[in-house]
Amino acid sequence: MLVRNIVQRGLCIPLINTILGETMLKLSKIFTAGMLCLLMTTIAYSNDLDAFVGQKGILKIAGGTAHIPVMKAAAELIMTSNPDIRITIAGGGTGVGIKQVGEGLVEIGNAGRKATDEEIATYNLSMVKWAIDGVGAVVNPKNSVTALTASQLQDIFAGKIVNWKEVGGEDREINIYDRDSASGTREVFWKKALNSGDVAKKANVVVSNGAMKTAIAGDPYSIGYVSVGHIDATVSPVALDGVVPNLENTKSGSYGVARGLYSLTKGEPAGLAQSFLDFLLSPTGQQIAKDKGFVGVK
Amino acid sequence: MRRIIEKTVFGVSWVSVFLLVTALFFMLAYLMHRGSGVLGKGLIFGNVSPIDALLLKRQVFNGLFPAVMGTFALVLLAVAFAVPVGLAAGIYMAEYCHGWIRQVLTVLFDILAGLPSIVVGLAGFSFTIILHRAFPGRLGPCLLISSLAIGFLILPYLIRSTQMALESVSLSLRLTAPALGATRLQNIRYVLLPTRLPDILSGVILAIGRAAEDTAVIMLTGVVASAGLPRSIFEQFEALPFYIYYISSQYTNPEELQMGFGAAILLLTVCAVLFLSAFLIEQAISWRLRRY
Amino acid sequence: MQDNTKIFTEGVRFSYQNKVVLEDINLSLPENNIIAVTGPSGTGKSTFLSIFNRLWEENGGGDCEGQVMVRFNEKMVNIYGTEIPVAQLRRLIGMVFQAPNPLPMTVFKNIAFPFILQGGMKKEEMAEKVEIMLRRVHLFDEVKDRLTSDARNLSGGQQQRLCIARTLISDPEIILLDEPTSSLDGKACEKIEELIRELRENCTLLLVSHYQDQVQRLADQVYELENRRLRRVS
Amino acid sequence: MKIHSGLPVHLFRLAALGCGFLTIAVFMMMLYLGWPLLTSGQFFVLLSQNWLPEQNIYGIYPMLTGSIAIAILSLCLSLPISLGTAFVAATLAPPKFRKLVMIMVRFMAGIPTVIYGFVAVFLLVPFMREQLAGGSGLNILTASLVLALLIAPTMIVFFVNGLGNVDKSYCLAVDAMGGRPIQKLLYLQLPQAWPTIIAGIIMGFGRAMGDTLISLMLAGNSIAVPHSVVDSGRTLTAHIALVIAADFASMEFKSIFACGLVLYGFSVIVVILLRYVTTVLLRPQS
Repeated sequence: MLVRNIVQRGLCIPLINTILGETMLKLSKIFTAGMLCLLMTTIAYSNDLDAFVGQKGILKIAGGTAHIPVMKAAAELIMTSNPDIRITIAGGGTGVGIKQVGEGLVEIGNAGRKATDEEIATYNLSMVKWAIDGVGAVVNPKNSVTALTASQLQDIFAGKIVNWKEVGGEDREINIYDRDSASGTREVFWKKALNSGDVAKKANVVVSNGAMKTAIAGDPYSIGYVSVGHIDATVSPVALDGVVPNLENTKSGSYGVARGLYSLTKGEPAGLAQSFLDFLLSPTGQQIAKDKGFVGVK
Repeated sequence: MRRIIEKTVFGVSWVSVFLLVTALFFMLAYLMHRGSGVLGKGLIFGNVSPIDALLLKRQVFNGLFPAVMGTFALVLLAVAFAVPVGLAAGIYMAEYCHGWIRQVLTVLFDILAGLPSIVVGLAGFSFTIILHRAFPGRLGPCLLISSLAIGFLILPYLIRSTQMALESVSLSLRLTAPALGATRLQNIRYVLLPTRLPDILSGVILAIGRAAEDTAVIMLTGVVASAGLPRSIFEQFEALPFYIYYISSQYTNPEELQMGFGAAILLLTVCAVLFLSAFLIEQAISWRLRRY
Repeated sequence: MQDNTKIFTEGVRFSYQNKVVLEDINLSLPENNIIAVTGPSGTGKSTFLSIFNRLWEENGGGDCEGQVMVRFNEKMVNIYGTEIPVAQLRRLIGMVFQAPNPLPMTVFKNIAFPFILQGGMKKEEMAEKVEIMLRRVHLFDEVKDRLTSDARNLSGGQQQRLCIARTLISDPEIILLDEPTSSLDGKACEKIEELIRELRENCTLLLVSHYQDQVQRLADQVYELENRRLRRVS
Repeated sequence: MKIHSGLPVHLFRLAALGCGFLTIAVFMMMLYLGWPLLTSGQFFVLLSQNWLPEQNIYGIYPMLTGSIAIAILSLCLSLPISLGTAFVAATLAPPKFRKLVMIMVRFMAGIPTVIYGFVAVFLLVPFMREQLAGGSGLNILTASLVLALLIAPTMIVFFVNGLGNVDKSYCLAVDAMGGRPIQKLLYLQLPQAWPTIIAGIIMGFGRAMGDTLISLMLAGNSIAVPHSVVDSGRTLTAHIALVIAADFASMEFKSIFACGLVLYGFSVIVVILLRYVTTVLLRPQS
């Protein structure tokens, strides 16, 4: 299987990337991001997929948008190795993930936060954490402000600080970007960075990490927040109380605005769902999570 | 004074046309400019050969094939549900329905035609919830629910175009077959429907366009970001318009965005082709009407 | 009522949307005659004809009272009763309209249409009858090569003769003619008139026309429609 | 009428009555699912309250204002252009060109909504942000501009029909008196066609209220009550799409049925208005 993929998808790029290692991988992600799926195929340890041999059926996944890129990549690997398996992935946010898995509409629900005890009890959910995701405030790269204190950040989002000059920037109004309330990213940022404070009603609401990045990248006087894995050259991270939100700081725990990425099943996972969750925790699955900008748990 | 008003209206009118043309031109030009680079078989089939993809030998992950097939299946199912019902209801309205029932139904169909598609989507979603409560674990949002909802969405267009087509048959032609001993049903079967088939067909084509482009309905009833090819009507599916919407907000890299533009061109082409065929049929009708 | 009475009406009154169009229609018409009805346009001549094949029922809004009897098989039959189904009635009482109204199909199918409606007839038998009818309306030589082309491609006069052939194919006993020549030119008109004269041999014809000369040439009896009533002129 | 028997006819009737029944069923279904909200007498409170889920207040007043603001603004932007184009397409231009304009208009009606939105996200939004309104570029004006383009074809088709329905003999009379097209338009066609023009406006307004994607993609979706055209806003339709994500059992979720009911009620009003305009006002002319 592996050999066939290498032969079919071209030998050179994967080889070069394996040789040059992770730094190159990151660079190439920016330049040849479209090839990403190819890389993943080649780094798959074929035995991680063994669990799927002989299985068939359909696995429905819904929930957190942050999870989608990892889910898609994993699904592609699994579906390529075993065409009898079908995996559908929908977004919708953490709220949808928990609710739909609880109602039995999907087999796996993705959540960007721990399910509450009440939710677990109501629906008899079981939960697997397979990656950690930091959520960092971001501004446009043209913005000179690169660090804020927690209270400044809270005041900005509450609409008490309305001009960048109050925090050492230009004399321009601050445009706030928020996520819709079903977002797990929003939940963790709101709880841990904004200390569950108010968010100004005039905040623009965008529907995903990608949309947030696009919006911030296009608006020089904006502030918003994204998963640290999504931070790239198009947006600039804002250090919170002196700690820059990035993968290293999230991994080490020094950057506290972080959350686990969870996948939930109703009852103990079984069948395909179990194999899928095992796969996420396997070396291949963990590598995918890293490639997509998250911190692995293993 | 009158002269000035006349001149102003004249000027403003032509400026409006110019504005509209400019807007349309900019839109199309921008789409082509951004998207023309990805046009090709790679856009649809990714790195899988088209034959392998079409024969379902290999799955396409980095092309639009699943979304295209999803939309195709959706439209096909929706049309299969809606066309028989729409035609039948249209025939009933035009040929059999009188009195207060006709009044009530006309108002209801007008309301149906005016319902925002998100409301139809919400109805489909509510229906799913109710079904789900009645039969736990059996049915969730899926291709079947989506196509039923889309079918419901295009019903009023089908009813109305059928009804109008039949009602526009001239009285003399309408009475010909009955005068020869035809029953009402025979008149419909042998004369009214065949004479007006092109009108009905162009109505169906426009309804197909509507089914292919709608996003709000499927958003609530079963479309997902990633599903692969649709294989069963009880599965979730991908669709072109939703893909475009999804990409516009969730794209993570320039290549994905390029694909979004490619998908937009593709969907536009599909709709343009549908529009063109409906238009040509209408032209053929008016040409024939001039002749006879 | 005499033995040769074909059509008999008594106290017929027709109203459309509660407005009286015809009233006090009492007729006794002999068979194998041409009976003409004249009168200014818009006085309800076409409506008068539609009483006899119940065609007004297709439009809605009309109402017909009184008795309308027609002799079929030596027996007077109330055409609004249950003795005779509407479809059969309309085959026995054919109608030719003011403007030629070929159906949107081939010449052949147009003429065979009544058979198609009834169903169960073999193609060869149909072809035979179609040819007989075409010859009877003197159209066969003109259209024999065009039987499979669209009937709407024929000339106006040809179309009208086609429509007459289509009516004749179900062997009607009465033919209602609603200004059958008014949309045709002189030459075509003459041919139709000639045909009508020939038809008198086997049929009773009710002819509505506002051409006095045509009525003079053709009719055995002439009625005039005036103030919603029919008046015998000659 | 009397010849109604036969299975096909029963099927036709079943289809028509079924469709009519479904239309009512949609309303009933939303009523049923939103019932807990309605029985507690909160429906009208909902219409006047803000959206503050953190405080358990699920009012849809901001979305109501957002919907109405966007619909009215897009109508104001679209009306002059649609009227002007209709004038050209009905009278002012030479016949060949008229046909061309109508083909373009009909084609525009066939362009998928999502494509209007998609192009606007990458073309109009940056322009709005950098040149006009500042901020995110996602605001009521952006959405209204695109929506204006979207509803224009609907209105133009109505207008052209209305203007073209004027009796040909009147038009010939004006032509014979040496009236120029613009005079024919202003003094003959326009006074005769105004009920149809009003019908077109109502239709356009209905479409603008009912559109989901344009406002979802372009209006910014903030839950504040908008105060200016460059404020971000959220429409009822976009609100349904955004909240469908939430907990099925929550009040938050139930409130979207309130939105659905409001939108349904709005469609009914549009239909009633249209019928009034086309039957009562148009009757003397036709």
